[in-house]
Amino acid sequence: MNPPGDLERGVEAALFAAEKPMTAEQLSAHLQGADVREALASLREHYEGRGVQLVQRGRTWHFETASDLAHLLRREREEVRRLSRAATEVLAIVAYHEPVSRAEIEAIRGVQTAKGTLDVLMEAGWVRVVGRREVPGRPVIYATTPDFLVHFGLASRKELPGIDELRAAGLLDPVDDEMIVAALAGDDADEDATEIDDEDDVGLADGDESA
Amino acid sequence: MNPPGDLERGVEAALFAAEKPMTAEQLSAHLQGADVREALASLREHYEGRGVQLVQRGRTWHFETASDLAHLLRREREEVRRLSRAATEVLAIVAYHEPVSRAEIEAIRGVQTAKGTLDVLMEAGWVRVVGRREVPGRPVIYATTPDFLVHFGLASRKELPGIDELRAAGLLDPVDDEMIVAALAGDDADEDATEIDDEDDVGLADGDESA
Amino acid sequence: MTMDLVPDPETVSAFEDWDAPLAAPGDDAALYLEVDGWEGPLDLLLDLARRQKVDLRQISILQLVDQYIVYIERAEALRLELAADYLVMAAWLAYLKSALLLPKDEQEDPSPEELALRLQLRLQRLGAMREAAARLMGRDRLGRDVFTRGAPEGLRIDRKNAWQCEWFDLVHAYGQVQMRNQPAVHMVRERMVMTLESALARVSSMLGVALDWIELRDFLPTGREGTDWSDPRLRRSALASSFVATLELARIGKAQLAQEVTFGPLRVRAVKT
Repeated sequence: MNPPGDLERGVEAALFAAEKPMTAEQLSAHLQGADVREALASLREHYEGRGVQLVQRGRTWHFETASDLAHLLRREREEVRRLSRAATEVLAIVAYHEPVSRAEIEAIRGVQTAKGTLDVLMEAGWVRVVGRREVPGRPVIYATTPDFLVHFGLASRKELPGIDELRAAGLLDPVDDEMIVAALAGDDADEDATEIDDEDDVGLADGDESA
Repeated sequence: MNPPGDLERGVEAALFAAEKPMTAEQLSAHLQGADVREALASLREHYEGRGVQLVQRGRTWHFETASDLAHLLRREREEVRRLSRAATEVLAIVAYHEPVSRAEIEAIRGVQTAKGTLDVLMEAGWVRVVGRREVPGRPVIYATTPDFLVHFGLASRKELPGIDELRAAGLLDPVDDEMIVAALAGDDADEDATEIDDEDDVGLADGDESA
Repeated sequence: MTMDLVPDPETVSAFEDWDAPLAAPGDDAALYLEVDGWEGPLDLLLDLARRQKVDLRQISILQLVDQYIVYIERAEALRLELAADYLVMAAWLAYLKSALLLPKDEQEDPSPEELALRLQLRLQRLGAMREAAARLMGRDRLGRDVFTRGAPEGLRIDRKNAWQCEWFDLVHAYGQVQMRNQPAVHMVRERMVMTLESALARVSSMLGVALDWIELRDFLPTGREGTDWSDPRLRRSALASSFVATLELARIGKAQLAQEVTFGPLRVRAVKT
């Protein structure tokens, strides 16, 4: 390979550093008025087949990355993110009650649902808009997608456990069940404190009579 | 001239397209995890003597124009703002002594360093806080950034002009606390640095008499 | 590299041309003219040392001290207001000089030679950094001497979120929602108590048959007919109710109460009418 001449190097550097494509005249002005045409031709040849090419568009010249490599200049990065608790609740409500409107979701959750929450579920591909409810205001209604079933390994929504099953699995017990038991224990109460309570009045009455 | 391989073309294109210098790992991530080291070495060789060069600065790589062409490319509007003398001195001290605390910088310079001076260097992206020294007061310590190497065209701090000679001459030895106190006091006073200002007048009176 | 530095009024001075004389604040103009914009006494000393035109390692400290003091004295003669640290340095140098010239017998620690050496080292350090700074600034700098690509296409990284949620979390979340929606039932547990009415009836009936003082505790029921009176909570309730009942009987003049010592046994008897 022949080492490039000073002029060619100058043109190469100037085009590389330029913020906009340059005409031969502009380049020439940068390079003490030298005739840059030959240098441009030689540079173009040099860059042929490389990852970067010297291209001419109309009267201007510039470097650009080879078009067959465009796919390398983009990269997709997946970030694994856990669904927030609120989003999980909304997803569950959609799954159990679909199709539902946002107002219905809010009514069931008892709290306002941020718009972003449904967006996240739609981005995840688990929820989609399936139409509008024919009531005043025509609210948008949501349902789960086939992807939802795939992700959760369900053949159909019918496989979601029913309320009775949830209760049997202890999923409907109060969260702080244990704490209540602990509190009662701390009070010296036996487990069947409630039964005794029912008999209090009777007991007292008995006492009165026995007196 | 051998036509470049696909990997080399990919690295070339990615580095041309990149807005910032890239590490080998970042390049690799763009290129399906390929090992890019050989391609980088071969590219660097290819660009040797051309108007554009492939350079390594710290852990990152980028293309830049050949420095001998500076006279052709130097822009009329100065993009690199000139630093004050204080700022250049502080920058040199950080670079040659890093990591250093502000008190150590002041010990070397013999004057207080305006807060703004370090801020300017941090804003320029050349200096950053790298932690605290585990001594009383836990002073913040500063060091240079990868951008510093990029801007000043250094492959690593080892390339800082004259650093080996300065080290050999003991001029880069850590500045011990005693020295700092001495420096700030302007003499060998054993008071705390903070108290010295208040006592300046006293010192002055003494000085006048003894002189 | 393009540096987009927005000058902030406080820091803008750091970007002056460093070859130019330092901007002189109006009031101290004379001083700054005189001391030529030195950054402190060490800076001035370094400049004087350089005027000796020898390697900084070989400068004569005594000569340097003299030069400095002459300098400061001249400034004073011109009635220039010198910054305090210049004068402190002058004082210290004067002391150093006299110590260096004094006979060696009653030398303090550190010795004046040691101090002189330290001063020399400090001048060397500062000199070295100043030189290093100049060399650094003189390098081929990006954006001034060398340039990166002017119009890079840019590398794009498209971020995509891979949302994760487990079956259990889903079902559990639904359970939580359902739980929240169940009507809340608040239950106040009833305690085993002896009501005031029954205590009143019991105490007055028992007083009717008693002739002498009786301790209040003896009024409490002991029987196990239907109710477990040994339950300590129930006994506490019965005692409290009986006490209140006795007070009420005393108020209406049907009973007398006596307690000999604080917290001692409470005794009750009927008022004979």
